[in-house]
Amino acid sequence: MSLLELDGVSASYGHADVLHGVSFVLPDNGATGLLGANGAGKTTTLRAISGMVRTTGRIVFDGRDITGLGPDRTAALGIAHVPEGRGTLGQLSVRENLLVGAYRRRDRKQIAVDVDYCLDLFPNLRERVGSNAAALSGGEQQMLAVARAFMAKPRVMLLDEASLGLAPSTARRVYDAVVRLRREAQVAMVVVEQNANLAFSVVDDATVLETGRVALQGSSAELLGMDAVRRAYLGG
Amino acid sequence: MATATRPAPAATTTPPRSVVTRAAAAVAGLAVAVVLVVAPLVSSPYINFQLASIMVFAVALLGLNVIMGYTGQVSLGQSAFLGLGAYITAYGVLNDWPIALSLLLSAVVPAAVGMLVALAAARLRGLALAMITLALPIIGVPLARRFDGFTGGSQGQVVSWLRAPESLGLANDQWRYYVVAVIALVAFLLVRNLVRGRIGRSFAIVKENEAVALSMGVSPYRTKVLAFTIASALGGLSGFMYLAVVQYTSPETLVFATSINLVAAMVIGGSASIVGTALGALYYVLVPVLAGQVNSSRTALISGAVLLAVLFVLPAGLVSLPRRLARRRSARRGTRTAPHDTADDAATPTSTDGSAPAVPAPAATTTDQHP
Amino acid sequence: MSLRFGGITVLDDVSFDAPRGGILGLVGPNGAGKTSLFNCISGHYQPAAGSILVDGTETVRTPAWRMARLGLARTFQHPALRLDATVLENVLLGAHSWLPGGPVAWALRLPTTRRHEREARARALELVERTGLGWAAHTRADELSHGLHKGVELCRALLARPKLLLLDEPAAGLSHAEVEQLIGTVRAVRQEFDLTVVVVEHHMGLISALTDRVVVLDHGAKLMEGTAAQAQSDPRVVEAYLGKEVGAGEPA
Amino acid sequence: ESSGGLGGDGSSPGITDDSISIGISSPLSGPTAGPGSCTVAGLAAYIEAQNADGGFEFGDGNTRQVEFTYLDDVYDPARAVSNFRQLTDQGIFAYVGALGTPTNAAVMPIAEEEEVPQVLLTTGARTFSEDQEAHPWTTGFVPTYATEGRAFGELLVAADRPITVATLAQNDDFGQSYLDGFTEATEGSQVEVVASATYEPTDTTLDSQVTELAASNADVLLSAVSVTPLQVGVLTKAQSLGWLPSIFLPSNTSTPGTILQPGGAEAYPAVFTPSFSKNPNSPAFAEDEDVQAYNAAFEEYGSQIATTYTPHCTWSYAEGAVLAEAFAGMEEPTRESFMTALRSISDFQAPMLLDGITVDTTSDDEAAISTVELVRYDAGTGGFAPVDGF
Amino acid sequence: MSYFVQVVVDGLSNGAIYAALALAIVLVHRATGLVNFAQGGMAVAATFVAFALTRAGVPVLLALLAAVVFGFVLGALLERGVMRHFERGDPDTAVVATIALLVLLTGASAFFFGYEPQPFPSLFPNRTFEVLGVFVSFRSIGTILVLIAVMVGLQLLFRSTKLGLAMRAVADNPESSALSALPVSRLLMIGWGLAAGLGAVAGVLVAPQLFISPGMLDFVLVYALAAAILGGLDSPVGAVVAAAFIGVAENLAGAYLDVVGDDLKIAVPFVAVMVILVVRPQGLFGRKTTVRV
Ligand SMILES: Nc1ncnc2c1ncn2[C@@H]1O[C@H](COP(=O)(O)OP(=O)(O)OP(=O)(O)O)[C@@H](O)[C@H]1O
Ligand SMILES: Nc1ncnc2c1ncn2[C@@H]1O[C@H](COP(=O)(O)OP(=O)(O)OP(=O)(O)O)[C@@H](O)[C@H]1O
Ligand SMILES: [Mg+2]
Ligand SMILES: [Mg+2]
Repeated sequence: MSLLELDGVSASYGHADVLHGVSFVLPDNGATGLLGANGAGKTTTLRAISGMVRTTGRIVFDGRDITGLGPDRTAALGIAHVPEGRGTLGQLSVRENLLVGAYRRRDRKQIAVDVDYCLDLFPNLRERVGSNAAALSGGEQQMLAVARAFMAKPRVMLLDEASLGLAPSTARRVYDAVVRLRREAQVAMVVVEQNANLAFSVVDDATVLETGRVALQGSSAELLGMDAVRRAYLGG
Repeated sequence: MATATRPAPAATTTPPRSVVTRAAAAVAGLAVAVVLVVAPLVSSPYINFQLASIMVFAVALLGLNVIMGYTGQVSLGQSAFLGLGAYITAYGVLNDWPIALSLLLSAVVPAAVGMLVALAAARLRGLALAMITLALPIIGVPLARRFDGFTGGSQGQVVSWLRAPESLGLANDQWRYYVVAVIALVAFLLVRNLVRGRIGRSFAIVKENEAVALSMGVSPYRTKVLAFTIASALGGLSGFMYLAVVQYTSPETLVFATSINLVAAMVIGGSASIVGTALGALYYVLVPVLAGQVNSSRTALISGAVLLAVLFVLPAGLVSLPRRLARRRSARRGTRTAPHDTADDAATPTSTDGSAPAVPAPAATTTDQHP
Repeated sequence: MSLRFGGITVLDDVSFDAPRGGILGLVGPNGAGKTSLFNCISGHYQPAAGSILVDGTETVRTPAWRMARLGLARTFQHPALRLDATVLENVLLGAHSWLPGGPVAWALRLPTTRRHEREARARALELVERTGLGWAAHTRADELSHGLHKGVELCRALLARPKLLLLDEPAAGLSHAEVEQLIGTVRAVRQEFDLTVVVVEHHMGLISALTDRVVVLDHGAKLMEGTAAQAQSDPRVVEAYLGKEVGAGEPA
Repeated sequence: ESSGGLGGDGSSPGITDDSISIGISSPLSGPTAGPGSCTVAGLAAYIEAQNADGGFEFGDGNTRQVEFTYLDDVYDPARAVSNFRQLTDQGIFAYVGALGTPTNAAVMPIAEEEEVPQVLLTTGARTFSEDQEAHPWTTGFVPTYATEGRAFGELLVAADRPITVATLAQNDDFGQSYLDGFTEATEGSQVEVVASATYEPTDTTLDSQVTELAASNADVLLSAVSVTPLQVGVLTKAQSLGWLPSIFLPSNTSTPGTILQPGGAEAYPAVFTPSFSKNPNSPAFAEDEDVQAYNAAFEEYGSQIATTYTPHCTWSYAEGAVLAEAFAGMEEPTRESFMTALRSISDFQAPMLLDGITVDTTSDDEAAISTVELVRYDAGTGGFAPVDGF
Repeated sequence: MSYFVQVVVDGLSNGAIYAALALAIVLVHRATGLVNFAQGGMAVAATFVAFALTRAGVPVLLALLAAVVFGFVLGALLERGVMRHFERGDPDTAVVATIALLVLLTGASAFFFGYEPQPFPSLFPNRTFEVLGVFVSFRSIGTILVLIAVMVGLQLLFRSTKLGLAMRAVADNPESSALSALPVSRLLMIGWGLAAGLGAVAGVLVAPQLFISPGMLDFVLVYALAAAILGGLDSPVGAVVAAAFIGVAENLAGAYLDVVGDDLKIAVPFVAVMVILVVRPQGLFGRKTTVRV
């Protein structure tokens, strides 16, 4: 069963067409990676899924065509997007940010538990739980953005360079947590990650984008077997 | 080098203005210039009055655009400087100062006042600063009434001056038009130069991000003081021009409502745009006239509707009209399927995408421009 | 040097020294205070105590915008460009501190200001070409992806002709190949302009390749100072920063 | 050569054998739009009704239709000048009845220079009426504010006993003229001003001023307030402070329905106001022929322009009749002839003016209506009663 | 002494008028991040509905309720039909759009009801009572009580309800909020609706004193803006305190500072606001917005 399926998706900003017919399939509880150079269209692909850019083609989530639905609608269906860069609500406190993340949920008690879980996962955040998100360090804001997505209890997470600006150990911890989430809560994920080592440690398969088109697609093992891929992404 | 994975930019690219667009702009500019020189010779005093009024408010708007459009600091007090400039000029004329002195002081004194206010307030940003500028006309009106020896009190002052020199064979309205047109032209040229180079970039970065400004050697405080001083000077100058055209000044000249209307006209014309400023003045002067043509007892309804309609169609101002039309044309030529209606689904477009008209028309593809 | 916000101590008595012409790395876990340290040096923050000497002169009380004129330039962790302006316009801002002339000169477009402006433009274009962004010089910044913004920021800082360059996570969001290219660029400009560079980075590959020395911060205090190799093998650093699997995030 | 000059056939612009065009610019939006609209609506009502009735008889034997153009100036002098220029450009014959002191002041020099009649202005500022030698093309219509102030001063002086007065005046020409007139009349008498305050038309309430004045406990309050809600506020506030002086109100803010009743005027020993026009809404005048004609005309032609009533509606209606009178005296189709005719009306009983109030334009330093009748509010009838002394 | 107290009491009752509108400004700012110049226009339009109803014989209280409902719908519709178009663009354009709405609403009110101020019945008894030589009107007391209730309500809304949190999130960053499934457009509509409903309350409270006219709140808006900004723009308590301060300062200045006099007394609160803002840019009760480099 596929949870998320992109079929010939194209996207544009204003009049600049950026994606040209991108397709891939994310199985239930799967994890797929998107690779590509700067400007290849990784971010745009994720934005297309969550409905933040003009999109044509077909995006099917859980059997439902979600092409053209706005981000609030896709989020309500269970797609949590951790955006690139600062994705936090700057003038709200860390705790409030987490509560906003849980906006759709009704299970009050469990929310409190999950807030606690996030604060445990990121001790930095616990220290600054009352301060405005805008005051946090770059890495701390990134943690908060990830934690906020966790709070949504999504069915699929779209991680756009979730390790951006994180210390190596923290980045590791984030992906460990993601993997655990996948295992325990059956959360599927689409991972955009420049740190290919990290990426390949969590995804089953990956799509390589080049100028908005699919250049390569294959399982992690297949891709890692290719010299060109290793050179470009791993330097090996 | 990472040539293998380097993206071919899908982005649209605006090359430095091409020869064609430059030529087109030059021709258009020349045409406008000719019209502006010849028009008063063949028009009625009424038309000349309107043309001259456009010049007056263009300079007031130019000042507002420097502080608000280019530097990003909301000012709700421009009318106060306009009024001050007019009063100074009136005082000068009634006391037989040389006109050059009135002209100079009508800009310098408001500039000094503006600078003083800015020295105190320029550390603020956003609405706090707006609040302080708002207080200027609010306090200015009763002050103008109080010092009636200088201002003529609430009756105002009729100042009949600036008659056409006999030798020129021009009527008064023509002569006054040329005087204000020359002042406006000089002001526009100077500001145009200013906002293009080093100083203009410092304005822009203060608007965008004060922290970056600091790190690039731009003091936001000084920049704001400078911009505010220029804005006040231009406001004062427009007061001089106001008196030249209207020949009368009173506390009504500086009321708060005028400031608000100026802000609206600035945005309608095109913020941070020289051409937009001129278009804004056109709007400021002509829309009430048009509203009067339609129905004089419904002017508020009409001008509100026109204002809203223009904003709807051209959120980036009248100045974006050519770009908008060009986009229309290229969109029609293009083969892309129609994008779905985003206006209805406000949550859909991204923020950069939302201000759609600001995106320039796509130039030729540029995929091959890098190694 | 120390820095406090409200009750929080962000920097606690940190001292170090960046040798002229060298490249110093600054690493440490998130929230350790690296960016804040940069902010102190560049004058955006006022340290509660301590002193900062640039080229032998005390600069703690110097306003940030003067620092730029003293030869300091920096990039930001989160790229901050004018999105509605072209790449070239963004980069040109870097020339602000050395372009001569006040408002009057610029309003009058004196021949000298015009000459300087042309010169700045030429330099800017050259820098943009060198960093591989030449094709984008006339593209609006909001049409570029996140990774490219980093490059534009670097050009902007370089156009300021700094003596001291502070880079805050320049490699964040770059792919491996792009990091390699960045390393090359930084090395080259360092040589050419006789720059002193301080770089904050979580990308240990870049740190190893580029820096002569690293300072490790943790919770606002200096944990150690040494070469990149020393740092990576220091157990305290591994514990606080790198995580158990050393270099797990890095190419083996 | 100014447009006051003659046209090809010797006539002034804006007049033909069967039509004449007149224009007006008043505030039709913004804070002063209430009175502003009325100055247009009343005039329009008179003119259109007369047009429908066949037109206006002119002294040269022709009957003409009046083409009436009105523009909005939002009380902005620059706009008023623009409007005036537009109207003359469109070829109006005369500019009639405009409201607003600064706006008319800005227009006056142009009217004088271009020799366009700027007449029967609905403003009581002295500038437009005093010294008509100096500005022969401009005249006022309604009594000057000073006239009103003087009338009240005279009433107090006539009482011939010590009276203490508190004054509250708008901080502009309106308030100042009022006080000037009052002071002129009371100079050297036993009438003493013991407290005075001013206000800005933009103030939201005058409570503090009234509190200050109440502290004087004066016998009389001269409340030269021209803003309806503020005037009502004065009446209610003084009462609530337990201060019940005799009150004097200007003619433009003394309408029973909108001011006196809401303000609880019946609580005061006496409320005086100068009056010169009939209130069309007052039951006292329900049977009056003038009022019936006015109501019919206004309903038909004016109510689109002014939705709410102020006395300016009736004033400008009366103005229409004065205009007609001037037309009747016009022997040539020229502006000069019009001005001559307009300035030789005397003892003319215009419709809607109270009995005994007549129009006299022959004086060089007075508005067309230069007398007022002081009346006293009669809470019982909801109308006004004549005054026989203070 | 009682004169002094009377002057202060008068000032407070003026302050109540400013506070009423200031609260609505705060509400809309908190909910949308915008300063809304049309706030007064919406309030007046809704108050005119109440006016028409009371004229038709409906009791004031019922008319008030109807006006609130009308205001809510009007605000929500304007957001939906007009402001939505500008929410993602340049904020200056959005502010000018609110100016356009103000002009348009004023014109519309005038179209139906004319420009001249008309009396409006009071919700509270039109009487005064005397304490220790000071006269206080029931209307002022009633207005102040209602305002305090509204203020507390708003404070609770923003501080301790999920709706309030969501509204603040959307005002902070709509795009990021949408990613957490917040129904951004609906929340913005609710924000405008509530602000306009509150505007209706404000309008009905002050109309008996100011008389209803299309421009009734034009100048009050200036005071209200000053109060809202002085109070910190995001703080209901701040807005009310600042409004009271402005009202009292103005009256005291008029009464006791002879140089200032009645004409320039308006300068006193405005100069005070200027000075306070220079010292404390975030306003009396405002939280500093955190900006980091
Ligand atoms: N708002 C925009 N308007 C026009 N073009 C855009 C816009 N945003 C991005 N682009 C273009 O779209 C292309 C894809 O951008 P995208 O952000 O998806 O790249 P990416 O693969 O995520 O790159 P990075 O690794 O740098 O984040 C780029 O060429 C970029 O220039
Ligand atoms: N303006 C501020 N207000 C409040 N706290 C601040 C401010 N600036 C920094 N801090 C706090 O200081 C600490 C250090 O922040 P800093 O940005 O220097 O960290 P960093 O070392 O750069 O981390 P990262 O690697 O995540 O970027 C953080 O906990 C942050 O919340
Ligand atoms: Mg990206
Ligand atoms: Mg940092």
